[in-house]
Amino acid sequence: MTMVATRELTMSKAIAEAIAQEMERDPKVFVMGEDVGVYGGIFSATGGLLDRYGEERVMDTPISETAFIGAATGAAAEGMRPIVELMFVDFFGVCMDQIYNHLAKNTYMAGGNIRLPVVLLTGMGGGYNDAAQHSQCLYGLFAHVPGLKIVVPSNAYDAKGLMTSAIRDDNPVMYFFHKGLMGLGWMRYHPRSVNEVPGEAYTVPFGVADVKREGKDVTIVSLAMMVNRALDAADTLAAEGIEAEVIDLRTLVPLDKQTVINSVKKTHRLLIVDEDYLSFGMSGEIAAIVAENALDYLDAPVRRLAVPDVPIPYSRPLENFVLPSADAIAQAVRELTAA
Amino acid sequence: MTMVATRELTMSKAIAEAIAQEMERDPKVFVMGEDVGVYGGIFSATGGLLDRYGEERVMDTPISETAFIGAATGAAAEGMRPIVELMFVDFFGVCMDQIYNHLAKNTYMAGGNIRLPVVLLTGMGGGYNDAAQHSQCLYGLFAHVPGLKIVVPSNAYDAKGLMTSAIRDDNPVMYFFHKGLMGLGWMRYHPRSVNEVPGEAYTVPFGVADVKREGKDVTIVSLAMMVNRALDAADTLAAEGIEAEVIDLRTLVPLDKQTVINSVKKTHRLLIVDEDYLSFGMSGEIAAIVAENALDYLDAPVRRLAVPDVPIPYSRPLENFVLPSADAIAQAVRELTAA
Amino acid sequence: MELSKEKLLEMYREMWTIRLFEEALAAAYMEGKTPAFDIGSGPVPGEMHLAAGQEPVAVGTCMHLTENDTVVGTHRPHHFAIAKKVPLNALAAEIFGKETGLGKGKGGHMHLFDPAHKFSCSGIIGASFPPACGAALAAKKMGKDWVAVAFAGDGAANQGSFHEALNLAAIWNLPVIFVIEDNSWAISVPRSKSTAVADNSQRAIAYGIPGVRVNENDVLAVYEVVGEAVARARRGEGPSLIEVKTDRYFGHFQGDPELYRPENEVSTLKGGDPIKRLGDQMLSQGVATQVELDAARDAAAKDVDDAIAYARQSPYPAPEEALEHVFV
Amino acid sequence: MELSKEKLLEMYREMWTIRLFEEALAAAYMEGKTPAFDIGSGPVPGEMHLAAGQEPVAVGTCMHLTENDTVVGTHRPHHFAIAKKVPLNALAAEIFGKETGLGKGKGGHMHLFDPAHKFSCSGIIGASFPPACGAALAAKKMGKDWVAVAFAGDGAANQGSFHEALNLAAIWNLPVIFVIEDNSWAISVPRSKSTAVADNSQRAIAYGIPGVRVNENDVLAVYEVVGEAVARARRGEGPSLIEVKTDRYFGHFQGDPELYRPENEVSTLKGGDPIKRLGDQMLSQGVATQVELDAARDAAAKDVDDAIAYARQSPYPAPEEALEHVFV
Ligand SMILES: Cc1ncc(C[n+]2csc(CCOP(=O)(O)OP(=O)(O)O)c2C)c(N)n1
Ligand SMILES: Cc1ncc(C[n+]2csc(CCOP(=O)(O)OP(=O)(O)O)c2C)c(N)n1
Ligand SMILES: [Mg+2]
Ligand SMILES: [Mg+2]
Repeated sequence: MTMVATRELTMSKAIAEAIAQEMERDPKVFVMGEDVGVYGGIFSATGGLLDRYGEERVMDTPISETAFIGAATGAAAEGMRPIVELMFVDFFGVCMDQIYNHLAKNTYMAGGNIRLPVVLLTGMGGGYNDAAQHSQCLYGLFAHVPGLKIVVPSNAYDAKGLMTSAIRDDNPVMYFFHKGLMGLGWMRYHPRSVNEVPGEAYTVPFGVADVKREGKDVTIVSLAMMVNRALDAADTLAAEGIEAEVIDLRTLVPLDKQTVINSVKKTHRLLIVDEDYLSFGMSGEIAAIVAENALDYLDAPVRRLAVPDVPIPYSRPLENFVLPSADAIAQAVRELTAA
Repeated sequence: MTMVATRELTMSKAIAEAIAQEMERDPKVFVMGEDVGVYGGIFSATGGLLDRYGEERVMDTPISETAFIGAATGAAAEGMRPIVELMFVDFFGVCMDQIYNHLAKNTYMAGGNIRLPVVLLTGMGGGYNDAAQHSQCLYGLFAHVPGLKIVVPSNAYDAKGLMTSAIRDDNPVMYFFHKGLMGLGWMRYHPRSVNEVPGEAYTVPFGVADVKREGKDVTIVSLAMMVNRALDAADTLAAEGIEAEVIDLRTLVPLDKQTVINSVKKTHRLLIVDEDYLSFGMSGEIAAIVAENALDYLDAPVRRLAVPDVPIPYSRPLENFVLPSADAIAQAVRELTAA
Repeated sequence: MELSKEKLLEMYREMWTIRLFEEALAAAYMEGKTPAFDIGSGPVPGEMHLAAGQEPVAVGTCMHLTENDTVVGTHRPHHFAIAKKVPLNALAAEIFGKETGLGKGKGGHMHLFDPAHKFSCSGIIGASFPPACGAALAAKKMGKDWVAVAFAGDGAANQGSFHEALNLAAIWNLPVIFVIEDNSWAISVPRSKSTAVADNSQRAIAYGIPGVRVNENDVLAVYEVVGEAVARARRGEGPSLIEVKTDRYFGHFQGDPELYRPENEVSTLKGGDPIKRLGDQMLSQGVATQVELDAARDAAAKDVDDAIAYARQSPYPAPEEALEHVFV
Repeated sequence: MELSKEKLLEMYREMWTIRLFEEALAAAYMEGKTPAFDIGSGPVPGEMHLAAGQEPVAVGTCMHLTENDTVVGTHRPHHFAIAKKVPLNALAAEIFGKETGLGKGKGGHMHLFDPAHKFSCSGIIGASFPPACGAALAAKKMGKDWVAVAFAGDGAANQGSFHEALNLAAIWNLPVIFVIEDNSWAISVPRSKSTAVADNSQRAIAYGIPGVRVNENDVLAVYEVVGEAVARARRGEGPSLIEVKTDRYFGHFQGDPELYRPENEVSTLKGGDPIKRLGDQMLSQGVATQVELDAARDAAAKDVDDAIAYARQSPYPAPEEALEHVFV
């Protein structure tokens, strides 16, 4: 592989590049999933890999998620390093047992005696009217059950470095990409997802949040698409004299609590923005961590903005109503700083 | 059915009685699941029903959870009222798609045009060394995804009344029973789970928490087994002069936020006790609700006691270490009230 | 099986309704998506799976059904919905995300629910099998001779739900017919790379039930084979598995670049178009005149035009309606 | 297939090891559970699924395997583990929840992992099929002639995972053998009420692979049939499905009241005990003497006694170890 200098990449290209570089480096790495071959992945996460590595290492599968995700676990136990794609995270229900009762738990149940280096790659997110079974995030659900590292990048640079870390990790890693951040030619994407990506392989460590923007007035904690919308909101707010600090958690497991706590100790106000369902998920967890660790620093009640516990509706006005927008984020911050 | 006076019942008998009374009342009610017939349910939730109602209405199934839970949805859409048992909630991974993408969402996706009166009955909980795949609670995960009412009783009286409500509800209800509260002849059970149960049918409404014990010093919020352990701890603490208020949420969806908020406004201290995994679950949600709605009333950081994000280990000392005990609850309260 | 002229004309017309509906949607779908294609733009956003070319399996099957029978469709559901007599206006309106749609705009193209006509579908592959068993179970419990049909793609026959549902239906002797539409593709994966048997109907042996493959994209052939299965089910003799060969004219979804597809595949397939085939048969057998065929087609075209117009004119739901209907 | 005296004696001995191990556990399990039975009490708590009577399927299969071959077992896993040569001491210690156990006490009886002997299992029905495909896939990718065996109960053959895995194995031509142990029960549900075919090996037709049923609980019959399947897999000719009739002597789990079971079923089954059967065959064919058979049994008994003693004497893990090993 020729090393190229840093250039702007879309998130899908960054992910595919990380996979290609690790496939080059380690013959044990291979890719399985529906339409990952000729099609290059429905969201282009595996674009170009088939041409380069052939059908032996880039395998299209039947629509049998339980079988092929379970097979990834079995192959990993033998020393392989599978990357397996679950096309949409919304489909987890047909294969959750192999994910959470086996891939996630086997290492623990074996007393640490086996390693399962599997990357479970999956698409998430709404905003393009794909309705209730193709628009969810669900990372909160996977972060709830022990044994999976949970990665949720917001931009191409992080996406590549986190993917490299994921492939090199000896543990199961579930890697969520937001479809609306992939930079696809056929789906509007958030421009902040495209950024400078080094040509050579590099890692972004797990469990280290990124303070995307510093600010003194309020802390906004988020992930993926909502990080970018929070940054948009922060621009608007800055013009109004409100300085928001925007934290991109990047990984939910491990979770960088300290960066959140430190920020709240500085800003005294917390807004959590989540494209996942509101209740019993990520937003609650972050609020709880702050209520445990920085309660006395809070000058106003914690605020949460998330999907209001309804399935994602199809129709545009309905979907727009339930997904947090930059405007809604800005408005929540205004209310929070006024409190 | 002859009406009998109030008497002490175990939770399993109370559940089976509620089901029997509703089967009597409504010929559309029927029961499906593995070993629900001759065996009467592995945890006796359907004990005696086969004898009374026959194989047409109490149906043993193959080990095909996707098929028979999906069939419950299909039958409900035609006007039947199935009660379907998923033997252990831990097995949800083999059938989650039919539960959360269909049973839970179809009503919404249909714009409210269909009713799916299904009760999904399931066993949960640890404490008897059944290890990582047979000991989980997981109600937090189901409460996270919209479209399922989530019921988690702590005692026989509530169990019967909540089951009656569940069967009469026109929406999908997921009904969790803790195995260690069922009063089985072969598994130690918490004595508080056995209480007085009226002979006639009655309902306990959803979304109404029960203040099991009033107290002024600290609020303990919990569910199922942990309610009973919290009450044990409260007895111990009372002898030390600490008055704990113990709240049994009873249902997670709908959630009685107000009772929690009111209690914290009174006691100024909050401990959440959860037999589910700590992070991204029930304990976080309750903490968040309080941080949103009663922040200024808190005199000490919120505390959470839950399974510390590890799979449930098999060996007794390990399992005892991860499940909150009455002692651990009492100790957490002591620390909290000292803070 | 003897078919009256009326039935034949009805089939012909319905196939046209489906074809024209899909073509109208294909056009509407592109509105707002040029010059730059964005899946989320235009009057019909989101994924769009069209069934042009696959009319026979839907029409030949549903012609045997009454409004008491249940149909569960797939992610590619319009042909099934139309054949099951779901009102075209409410169907179109739902696909346009309108208040007047089947699900008030909440469901969208993959999630169509019409309880009055006992039609539903799902975007999850393989998800049709279990609820169809449930509908059949309900019919049995209620002592009715109603049947249920689960449609599924050839790709879906490799999902675990297929196996579980067929076994359950067989062991409980349920009045359900499983109909696999084999268009030889699952997105970009050809059937030969995903399915270990050449003929899915052979899988019936694994459940001790009848299995038949209809090897041509012909509505009359489908009608005949399904007729036996439906009659069997109504007589209380249990489930059947049927596979029907059919042809996907469009991409997997609209916007699919189809780089995986042999160049002339679609044009070759279109050479054996099933609507023309039925029309030609009716003409050659003297069952109908060209004028009658044209009238049927025109009626279909009018229905489709009306439905699309209705959908366009209908109002969007109010944003806050998003919060309603999680529960009834 | 010709079997040497040594192999036959090894089989005989292993079947005894399994039988005695299960009987020893049945006894240990009851310690601390009388007079009042409490599943969580005593040195061996939790559910306990024993495989006495089911020795032939495990021993007849694993006799063909080397330490490079993979076995994935079930919730009733001891016979498979023993036949796959998982060390008895660490196996017993895990079941007793001890630090010296295979999983340091974390896994327990349903979750036994021995990477050195390539053995694992799961408490989830049907969960063995997919990972066995993965092991076979890995062998293929590494260019080895290693095979993988997925064991499963007859009840498991109605899980979706069965279907998906067999199709995947067939389409990818994986060196994997699926072995169904048909003990005619899934807890209280008789096979006749759960499985739509009398012979699960017929389901092989649905995947175009060989399917054979061994109709007696006989280790030599199993050995012969599995031998062909293993040889086939090693030659790169792909997967096979085998069903073996076998007998469950104990309840589904210890403590099962077995009210569903015909009164004399177990005593009748025991009349055809497979260990005695093999012993009698060896005697009548003059392959071994009673003294040699007794010595094999005694050696097995000693191994079991030692293992149970080892398990009892081993220390429990420290409570805080519960927090370790979620990740490596
Ligand atoms: C469980 C699940 N896995 C994957 C998908 C993504 N997906 C949508 S359509 C499709 C192909 C379906 O093929 P087939 O069943 O043959 O139907 P066709 O599209 O050919 O009509 C796939 C893989 C899904 N919707 N659900
Ligand atoms: C997915 C799943 N469903 C249900 C169970 C509960 N369960 C444990 S063993 C068993 C019966 C299994 O029968 P079979 O596969 O024939 O094995 P056997 O017990 O007869 O050895 C059941 C239903 C489970 N463990 N996993
Ligand atoms: Mg297809
Ligand atoms: Mg069995």
